[in-house]
Amino acid sequence: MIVLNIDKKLLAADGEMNLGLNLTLEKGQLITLYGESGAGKTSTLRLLSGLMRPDHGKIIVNGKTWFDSDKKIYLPPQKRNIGFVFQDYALFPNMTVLENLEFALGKGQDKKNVSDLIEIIELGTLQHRKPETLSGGQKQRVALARALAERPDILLLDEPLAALDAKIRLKLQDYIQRTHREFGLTTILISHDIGEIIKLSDHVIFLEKGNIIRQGNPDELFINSNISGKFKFTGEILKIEQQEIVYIATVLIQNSVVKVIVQDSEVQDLHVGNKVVVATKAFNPILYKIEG
Amino acid sequence: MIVLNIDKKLLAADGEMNLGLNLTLEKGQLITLYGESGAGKTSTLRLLSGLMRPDHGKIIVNGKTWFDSDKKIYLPPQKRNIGFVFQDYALFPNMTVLENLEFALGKGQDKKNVSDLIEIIELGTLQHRKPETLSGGQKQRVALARALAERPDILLLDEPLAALDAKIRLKLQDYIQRTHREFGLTTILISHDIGEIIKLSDHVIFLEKGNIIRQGNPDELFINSNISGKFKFTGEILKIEQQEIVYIATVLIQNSVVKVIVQDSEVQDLHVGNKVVVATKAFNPILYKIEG
Amino acid sequence: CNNHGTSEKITIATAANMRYAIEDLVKAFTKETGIQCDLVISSSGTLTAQIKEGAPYDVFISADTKYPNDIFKSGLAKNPPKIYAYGKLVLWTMTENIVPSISILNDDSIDHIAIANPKIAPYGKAAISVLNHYKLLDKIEGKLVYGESISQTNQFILSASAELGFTSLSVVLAPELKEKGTWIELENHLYKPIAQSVVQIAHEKVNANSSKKFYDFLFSKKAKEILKNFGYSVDE
Amino acid sequence: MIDWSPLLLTFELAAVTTIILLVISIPLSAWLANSKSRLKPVIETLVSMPLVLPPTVLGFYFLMAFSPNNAFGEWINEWLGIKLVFSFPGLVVASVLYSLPFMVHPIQCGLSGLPISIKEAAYVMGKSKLTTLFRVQLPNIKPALLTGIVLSFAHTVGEFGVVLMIGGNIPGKTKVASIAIYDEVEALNYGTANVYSMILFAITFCILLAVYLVNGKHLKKLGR
Amino acid sequence: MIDWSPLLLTFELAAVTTIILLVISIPLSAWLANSKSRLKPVIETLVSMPLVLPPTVLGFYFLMAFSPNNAFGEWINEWLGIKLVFSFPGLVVASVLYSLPFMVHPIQCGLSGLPISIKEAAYVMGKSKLTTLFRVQLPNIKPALLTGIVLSFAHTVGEFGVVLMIGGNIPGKTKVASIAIYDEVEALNYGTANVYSMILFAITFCILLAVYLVNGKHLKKLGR
Ligand SMILES: Nc1ncnc2c1ncn2[C@@H]1O[C@H](COP(=O)(O)OP(=O)(O)OP(=O)(O)O)[C@@H](O)[C@H]1O
Ligand SMILES: Nc1ncnc2c1ncn2[C@@H]1O[C@H](COP(=O)(O)OP(=O)(O)OP(=O)(O)O)[C@@H](O)[C@H]1O
Ligand SMILES: [Mg+2]
Ligand SMILES: [Mg+2]
Repeated sequence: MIVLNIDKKLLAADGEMNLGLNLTLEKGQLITLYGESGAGKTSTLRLLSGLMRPDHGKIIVNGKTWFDSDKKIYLPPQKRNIGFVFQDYALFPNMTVLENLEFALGKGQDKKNVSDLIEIIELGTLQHRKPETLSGGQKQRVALARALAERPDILLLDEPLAALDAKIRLKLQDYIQRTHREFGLTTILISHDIGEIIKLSDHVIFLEKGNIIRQGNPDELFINSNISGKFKFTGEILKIEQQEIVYIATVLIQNSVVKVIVQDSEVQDLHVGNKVVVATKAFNPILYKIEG
Repeated sequence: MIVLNIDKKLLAADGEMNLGLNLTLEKGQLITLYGESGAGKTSTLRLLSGLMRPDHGKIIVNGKTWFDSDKKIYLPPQKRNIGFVFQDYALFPNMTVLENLEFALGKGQDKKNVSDLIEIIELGTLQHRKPETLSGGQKQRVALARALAERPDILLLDEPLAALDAKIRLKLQDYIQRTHREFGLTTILISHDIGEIIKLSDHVIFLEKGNIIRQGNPDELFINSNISGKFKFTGEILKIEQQEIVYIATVLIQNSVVKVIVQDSEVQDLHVGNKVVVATKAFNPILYKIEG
Repeated sequence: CNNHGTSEKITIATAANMRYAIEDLVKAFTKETGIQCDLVISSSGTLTAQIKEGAPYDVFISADTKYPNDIFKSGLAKNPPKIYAYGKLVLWTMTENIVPSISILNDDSIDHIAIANPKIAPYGKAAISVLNHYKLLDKIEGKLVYGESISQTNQFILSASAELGFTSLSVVLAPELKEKGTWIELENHLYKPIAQSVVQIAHEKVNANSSKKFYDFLFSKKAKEILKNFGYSVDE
Repeated sequence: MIDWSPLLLTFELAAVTTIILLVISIPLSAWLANSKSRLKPVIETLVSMPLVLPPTVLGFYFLMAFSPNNAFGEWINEWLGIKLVFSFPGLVVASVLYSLPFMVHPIQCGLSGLPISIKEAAYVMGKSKLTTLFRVQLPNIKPALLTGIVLSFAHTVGEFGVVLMIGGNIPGKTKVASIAIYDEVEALNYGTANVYSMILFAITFCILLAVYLVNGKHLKKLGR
Repeated sequence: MIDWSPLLLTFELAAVTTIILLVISIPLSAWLANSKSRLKPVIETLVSMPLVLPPTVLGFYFLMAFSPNNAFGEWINEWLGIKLVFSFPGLVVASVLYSLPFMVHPIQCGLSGLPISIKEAAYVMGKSKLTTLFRVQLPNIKPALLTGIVLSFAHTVGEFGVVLMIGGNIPGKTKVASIAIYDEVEALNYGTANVYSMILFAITFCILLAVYLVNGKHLKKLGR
């Protein structure tokens, strides 16, 4: 369990901003921080990892005090078993991809972890290249793998998938989810992608100007009504066309496009670009196997 | 009109990769480059802007030759009236936000552009700050505004919105679209977000391993090819149980679990872990809007 | 120095102006006694400072009397400084169409005249006396350039950066330089005699016996002959 | 009794030398930082070479080269009307050559450490290489510039061998503080030498400290 | 006719000095690059101060300090059994102090130019400050290290005033090449001086050129 109760003055867009966090995060959960640019998401991760020192308050992780301004306890980042994927990747330019990952291993950890990871992020043929010549997305994959290599208790991800294309993004989402579960990690993710958030997270925290304005499970927070029925997907409205008295909304879900009939009364509220949930009550699916 | 007909050897993941582009882009269009990480999208923008020199070929923009390996013509980047938003922002650390924008102005250009832009990207209160203290998203907004400040003919955007939250992202999409139209820009965008691509672009180019594998308008490419009037999703089989004469397959699609009845004849071919497509003919979906 | 198969060895600290004569002196000494010598050639000021901080030198041959005196006063010398030779001052030029003379110093064609720094080098002090005697100092002061030592003054003259310069007779008589340029000797009475003295250093490790031998050798007939060859005058 | 003119001359020499070095080193370093030429390592090496000769010997070679008896010295004298031996301009030229590596190497190192995209962003904006260098690249390598300036300045203040050789120790013209101090030490006037040293030390200390303080504040403002 | 021992001694001195300087400067520069202490500008300034005194005068002060007549010299002599005056160790100590700024400033400048996140990434991985410094930070500032090494090495090769004073010009022990050349020039043996200079020049040129070539290749491999 992570108990955060801290304050930190930041220099925000409009003068000083107080980042005030009072949070209890359950062990093993995948928590997402959501909020506008400049809300304090990155700063929250830095405070938790020890890279930024709170002005006052307490951080207690699994019963151990990491920070306590009263007792003058301040565990340095080295002592906090944390994996961190930085917004700017922060790969070590002097090391190849493989060396970056191997360097992250703790003492006595198995090098096999690393070769598994390299396979999973599909960078096998790049493993002896230096980060400088990699594309943005390749770099981001390396950064993610490196943070996982050290098998941390807590994984902090600062928009780890922002620069990735849909295919590799889905793959890495799966991988994050799998690692998160397999290793019993507590993961804190920063993401702007609502689909991704709903897919991955157990708990979402809304930050606004340094304050937590709402939190809860993603369904509660992002979907107005609680949807009954099992089958639901998040998507985005691409087009709304009027056809006689009804409207037809074209919705993008994953890579598929669905056309949904929308009533006149509902259409007022819907605009192109809106995120929506597509759900259904009656549904008779058929399976087709994918070859390959 | 932009005519690109060039070759460039790149050091790709699996040895050398030839980036071979043979393209004609219409003036005033908004073109999106789409493709996997490492496909050569960023390199294409660098070749067009003159930051990377093609091995051979031609680049002709609005009748003017920018590059011609036979005639040994190579217009330097300074002479190409281009706006570029870099993947790593490339803001000037020594200048404030305002100074970054003002520096981008050409000779005799109006400073009013700059104040308009600052308002639009909502960084008014940040304008006297240095880039170092801005959040990732704030930086990206500044980079976008800076590229627009110089009123280029061609605007190159290397994933300009990747780090933004949904709200500001929508706003900036609108702004890109508006500027693109108002100034008659030819815009080339790199994006991984299909919704964004469909919303913004007139023309999409699919790159794979340095080659153009498909191009056309986004509807053609993303919608028609995927849709067959049916609703279908890819998923993964989690479990197959026998119930009397039928089998029930539990399939994971995104985050949802669906139970599908499978016939005896079909089950031979299906195993746990198989990728499958779940489709249906009769489907009455309902839309729920997501707040956020 | 040369190899004579004996382990005895002394270190002789020598002022820059004695560098030509000392080599011949040491050769003759080693031939006579079999004692080898290491030479350390530097400015008198430097050598004095080093000796005071325990430099392993056995004999100090200075270009004047001031520095040996200082060492003696500090209790580092075995005996008071003793004059072994008097130096002579010459006016030297490398420029072909100049005939060195006192009168030419005031000529407009002469831009620079090199002298050793009168504050620290005896030959510089002597040169100033000569100029004062001819009442030239005020007129030509602007032309003077100062070498830190007699060696540096020589370099100003040899490179012809300074058209003329005052140096020691021992320099222009040195075998390497005999054919170079033209010079005149200045009359002895125009400056105070340049008395050069020597002291024997007293420190724990000193090679007392050998250094005494060298000290005595310096006043031998043989040594005086060598010194005379190099243009020094000696008490006889 | 302290003669202030050597001290004034020293700081004048150090300031002039540092400014000229900046002017020369900026284009040279920029070329070195960008170049992929085969000549680059050779030039990099040559820049450091004046350092490996003892200063007085280097000074002697300069003396030979600058002497009006010599083709080069004569040429300078006739065409520019500058006499380089035993004159302040000569001191400046010699000091510049001698301290060149202290300015060039740090600036080059700073420039090549900047992310390439920053330079590229300016080029794409239509800014010339020159504008980019002065408005974007140099302002972002202030610590490197500072290192170059401090090393060159301090080194010129303490320079002695070269200056002595080429300058001829003429009071008020080429007799800088380092020579004055040396003179006093040689003359065994340790007291006066100490006073000179202390003054030289104190003034330079204040100058450099001020530079570092301003620099420190500047960085703090940046939030570093 | 050439006596090689001064040349050998020179390169030995330059190599030993450079290595010791590296060992000292790395922690000092790392501290300076990180520190927000008020003392920082003072230390930065102090590091450069030995430069501002003429080398012979600095040598004179070292001579006084190291002399066994003095508390410090006596202490070193008694406790470590090292005699610093007129000995090779003394030359090394003096050269190290004198060339300190040429090593410290470039390394500090290189370290403070690295993006902070690289260091932070290593800390979060549980790597100590030391491991981070040696495995991550230093390997990424090779050009700065190179600048420091080249400047220190070349400067020590040419060093003369300090070495002459503290070393006493004892053949085979403290008579380095710079002094030997100086001697020959003083003796007006320009021929021999030229030969010595050429050899010193050529060897140093080759060493530095090799360093720059290796460095250039290395950078090319990185795709820069
Ligand atoms: N300077 C370079 N020289 C040689 N090869 C390079 C260079 N820069 C990048 N590459 C290689 O070219 C390929 C294409 O890179 P590019 O940056 O264009 O990819 P991208 O499509 O933008 O990918 P991403 O979506 O990950 O940013 C990659 O395999 C990369 O390693
Ligand atoms: N070192 C710092 N000192 C003071 N203020 C800072 C510092 N770093 C960032 N800030 C400010 O704190 C605020 C929050 O920044 P933070 O990086 O946490 O935002 P964010 O929520 O991650 O935004 P984004 O989505 O754009 O990355 C911003 O206004 C930023 O300017
Ligand atoms: Mg952030
Ligand atoms: Mg890219």
